[in-house]
Amino acid sequence: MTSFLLAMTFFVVVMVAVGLFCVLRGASNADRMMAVQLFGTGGIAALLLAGVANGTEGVVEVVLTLSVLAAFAAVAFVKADESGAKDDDRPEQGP
Amino acid sequence: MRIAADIFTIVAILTGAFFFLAGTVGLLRFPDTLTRLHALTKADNLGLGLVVLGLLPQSSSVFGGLKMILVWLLVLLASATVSQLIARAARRGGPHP
Amino acid sequence: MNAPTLFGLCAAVLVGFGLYGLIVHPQPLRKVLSFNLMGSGVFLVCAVIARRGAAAGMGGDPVPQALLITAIVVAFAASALAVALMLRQFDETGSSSLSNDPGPAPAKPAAKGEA
Amino acid sequence: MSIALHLALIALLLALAFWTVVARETFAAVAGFVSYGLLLTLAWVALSAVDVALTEAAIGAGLTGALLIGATSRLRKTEAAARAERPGRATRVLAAIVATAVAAAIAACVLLLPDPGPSLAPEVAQNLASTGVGNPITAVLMSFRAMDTMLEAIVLLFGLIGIWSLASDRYWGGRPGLAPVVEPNGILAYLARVLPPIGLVVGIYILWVGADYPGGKFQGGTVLAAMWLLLLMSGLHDAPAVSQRWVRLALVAGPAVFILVGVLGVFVAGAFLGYPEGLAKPLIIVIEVALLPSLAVTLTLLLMGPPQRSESSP
Repeated sequence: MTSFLLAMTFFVVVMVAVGLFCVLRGASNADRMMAVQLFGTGGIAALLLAGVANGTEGVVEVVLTLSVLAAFAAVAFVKADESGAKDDDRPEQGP
Repeated sequence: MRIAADIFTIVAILTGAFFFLAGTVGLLRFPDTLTRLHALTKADNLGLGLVVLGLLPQSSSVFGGLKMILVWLLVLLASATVSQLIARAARRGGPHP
Repeated sequence: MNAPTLFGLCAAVLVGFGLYGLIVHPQPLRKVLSFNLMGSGVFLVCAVIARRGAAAGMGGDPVPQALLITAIVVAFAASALAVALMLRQFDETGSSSLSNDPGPAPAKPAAKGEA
Repeated sequence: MSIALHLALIALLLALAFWTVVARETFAAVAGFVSYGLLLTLAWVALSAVDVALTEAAIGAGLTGALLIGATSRLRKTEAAARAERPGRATRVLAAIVATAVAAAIAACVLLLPDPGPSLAPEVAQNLASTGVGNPITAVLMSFRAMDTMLEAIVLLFGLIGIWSLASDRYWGGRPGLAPVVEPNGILAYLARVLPPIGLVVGIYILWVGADYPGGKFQGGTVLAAMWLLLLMSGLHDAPAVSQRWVRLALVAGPAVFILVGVLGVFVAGAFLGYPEGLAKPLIIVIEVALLPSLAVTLTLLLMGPPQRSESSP
């Protein structure tokens, strides 16, 4: 069972890696933000698989933290993007 | 009983891995940002759900299993929100040139 | 060659990448990124040393691991300070250049005005 | 099988680091770097440093990403000008030589590390019982090397003072960040209503579980900070003015309790930060519980930057 789970971890990591370079090279910043999201889901799956395979205690806590914060970077991106758009509308913004 | 649980694990995780594969193929093949977003946030979440389902019989405690299910629910919530937010940003014509 | 050694060699290359980026990139934000890369390389060396000290039923020597936790949090605080400094400079001058060279620098506030 | 997984991780780490350094656009580099931070979490687990992985997951995946993405977006207009400043070929070649030399030196050091490696693990294991906690890392952080942890909490506070001191005079004491804009039915407001209660529970759980398993106040505090930041970013809640008394109190309370317990140790146990026999665990819990809200507020305000609006601004 352990080697099966490790093999699956390897597979998921490879899938994430392939997807990652596809979106990082993508055309827009929205594409690139997807890279981060991809890592959220795929990384969580890989961590869970590896954690159960090796019987490492505490991996579930790591994954729990990751999942609570999964949306955080993307929210920051969207907010920054909105305020950036506003900056464009009025270049003479105050400090 | 042990063997049945192991077979369940293997089947569920293999199916999950297939959805990860599908998600990646989608990222590689789909033509624009919105369709790629669709591939990413749908297929990978199903993949993660199946992986969690498969790992449940291997979990050492009930509480550990519950935490894994919570993880999946949180990722679903995050993905659903993020896909909307990113899609809106993409529709605005991409944040920055 | 075992896993800790491989990660140690990876860490050495990461420090190299970070150092190169730190020297080559003119933008301060890119320098912060590169510096963080360098830092993570150093952290990785530290984790490798901890892993090699696995004993007494622990997966690694807990002392360097505890130091790593401290290091990661402090590195974040340092990055936050660096980012605040560069945003303040941008608010003040409309530029994020670190150059003392009077050549390209005066052109930037004007560029901001017409944007 | 395990070695193939490690090799894949290493290859991906190197590829992402390379991308971060060579990417043309800053945002592409930042996106690469945030993914790199998430990948590091896997690397820490591979090196059996689960506590470190937890910290990286909280700080690297959450706060650092938000900080860098926000900054990139603000500094976007300077990008074209900065590209013109790119150094010439000679400098780049020289930089590559220097970087290669440093990397080679570190690689040599790694290969020459003594075998078996020196370790304090047996000492920690021997004295673990005297601290009353089961997680050796928490024991190191809160007992054997408690001084480092105390100074760290104070360094964070100094970092925040440094950031606040960048405020312009007229906004001193005001609120950090932009004025909140709420879209009450937007998806962001929805997330900011649903997630923080869950995050609050998870953050406190991670603090609590840290006594015996991977976890602790830094990781828990970061999760709490991220939840508050989510509320601030969604506009449902406005950032407090930095001159408000409760903000100041919240910032200082944790380090103050830590110092107080330390001074108490001088009288009771004969050393600064010495814990009297049998009271180690309760005192560690008191310090950790006091530090949690302080760290959460400090980390949040570190990310919000210097005050940018007057206190009365909406």
